Amino acid sequence: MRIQTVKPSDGPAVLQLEGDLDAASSPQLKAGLLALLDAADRGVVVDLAGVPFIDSSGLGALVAGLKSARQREIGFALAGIQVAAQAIFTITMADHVFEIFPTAEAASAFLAGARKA
Amino acid sequence: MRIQTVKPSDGPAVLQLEGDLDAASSPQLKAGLLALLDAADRGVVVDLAGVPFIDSSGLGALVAGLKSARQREIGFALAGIQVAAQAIFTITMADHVFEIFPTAEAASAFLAGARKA
Amino acid sequence: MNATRLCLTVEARLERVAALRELVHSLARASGPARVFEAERVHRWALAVSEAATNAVRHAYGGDCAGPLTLEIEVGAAQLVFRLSDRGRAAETWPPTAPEVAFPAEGSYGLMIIHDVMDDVHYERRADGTNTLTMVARVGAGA
Amino acid sequence: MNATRLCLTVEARLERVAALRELVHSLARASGPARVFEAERVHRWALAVSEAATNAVRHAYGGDCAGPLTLEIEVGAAQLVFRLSDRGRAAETWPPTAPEVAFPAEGSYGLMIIHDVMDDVHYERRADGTNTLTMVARVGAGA
Ligand SMILES: Nc1ncnc2c1ncn2[C@@H]1O[C@H](COP(=O)(O)OP(=O)(O)O)[C@@H](O)[C@H]1O
Ligand SMILES: Nc1ncnc2c1ncn2[C@@H]1O[C@H](COP(=O)(O)OP(=O)(O)O)[C@@H](O)[C@H]1O
Repeated sequence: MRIQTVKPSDGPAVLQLEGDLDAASSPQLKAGLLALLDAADRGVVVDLAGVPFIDSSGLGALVAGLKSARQREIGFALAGIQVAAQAIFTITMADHVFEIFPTAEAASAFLAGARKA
Repeated sequence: MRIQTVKPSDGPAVLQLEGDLDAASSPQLKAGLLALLDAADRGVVVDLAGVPFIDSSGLGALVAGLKSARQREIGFALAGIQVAAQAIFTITMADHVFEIFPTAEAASAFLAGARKA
Repeated sequence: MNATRLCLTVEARLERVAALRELVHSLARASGPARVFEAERVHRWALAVSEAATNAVRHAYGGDCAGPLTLEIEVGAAQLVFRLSDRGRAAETWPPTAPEVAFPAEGSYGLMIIHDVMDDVHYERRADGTNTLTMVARVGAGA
Repeated sequence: MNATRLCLTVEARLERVAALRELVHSLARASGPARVFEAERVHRWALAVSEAATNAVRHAYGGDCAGPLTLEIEVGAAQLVFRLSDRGRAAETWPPTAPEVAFPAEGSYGLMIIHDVMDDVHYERRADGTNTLTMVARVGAGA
């Protein structure tokens, strides 16, 4: 799993992931996500466009991020979930709990708007 | 296996192949090749850039083409052999028998030149 | 006749679980054009297999690279059988139905997913020290 | 420990041979980053396996889709073992060394290729009606 962070000065931080998100790689995501949330007061978008597979450990890491963001009262959204990686969200009904957008741009715009409103 | 023929008015005909060339697909290539050789007086280039695998049946079809071209005294060349498909040519030493070029353009230029010379 | 059968044995490590779920994706190519499986179903089978394999690494082998983990897939006309075998510790209990997990939890979705995806799930400890989780997915004869 | 083992059974048809040689390419992913095989060698193994499988379809089964064709691959520290089994007719003879083929012939390169690529080739007809061609490729412990 490769993780890259894009931090624009005027919007939410975007965490771009590439590779399968499973029990082997999710500890790395969780650590990266929690570290980023410590310093991202404009919110965090997790861009999953480069992730062809997500299992329950991967979902667990995303849930950890969501909980931390809620505690800190900052925005948290998912973007670009591939069709191949969707099953875990429907089975666990996590798709009803996360804010989910087709693209990172749409997610960023939403989080930026939510802050202003 | 998909086969497409490009027949420029002023140069050799180019047979573009896509897919594995094995015992399942080589009868189709052999038929296409022999039919084309009947009508291609400016020579024939077989473009293998889209072929990730060639086995001995595939080589057999190419040999049938070469033999027919020699009988008819027209040019015959192979182009764009992928690294993954090279083994069959080295093991059988067919790479010493065929005219082989990196690209279909180079092969066409060679056959056009050979006719003029 | 439809004899398609695949198997793969890997070292029981989290890094090898990807190879086991890849085997599920090889199904399509191995079974041929006469058996086209819906992509969404294949993704779900791969997910369930992946969860089961991760559980075997974590719980049967306790996270150590202590032995082999084997996936067998049998493609029948009416069902696919996924058999995952390890040689680690036996599970104390294996719930016959899916346990309820309240979202948002950070873990423990594995069994729920396996039961949700598969039509039949059966766990067996054999005398020779092999644990086998058999997961069955029913497919229409024309599916 | 290196327990990696793959197998695939398909219907013995020319159209399924591609799935068998694909299994050779799955080696890398299944064995993990500790075992990196040179791409050129993997291509050669896939070619030899493909030739052997085509022969089984054509000669053991006579071109009919009459039964199963199984490839097993065992990844050892010093060698890879490729075992191809059919339940068709037995081969009358199996040449222990590569026959010479004069290029340009249009066929009959199969056995030559198998012997050229593999370090050891062994054919066996068993009493239960199974024919097995065992092909061994030696690999350095560090290869
Ligand atoms: N292959 C297995 N061998 C032994 N115990 C298992 C196995 N799979 C699951 N279990 C038991 O069932 C429990 C629930 O598993 P699961 O739903 O996947 O969640 P998690 O693995 O996150 O605990 C595990 O905590 C473990 O005690
Ligand atoms: N699996 C097999 N079962 C029975 N006979 C075989 C088998 N493989 C090869 N043979 C015999 O060996 C001969 C040489 O095979 P090969 O070199 O692959 O060339 P080809 O298949 O083009 O004849 C075949 O013609 C066949 O008689």
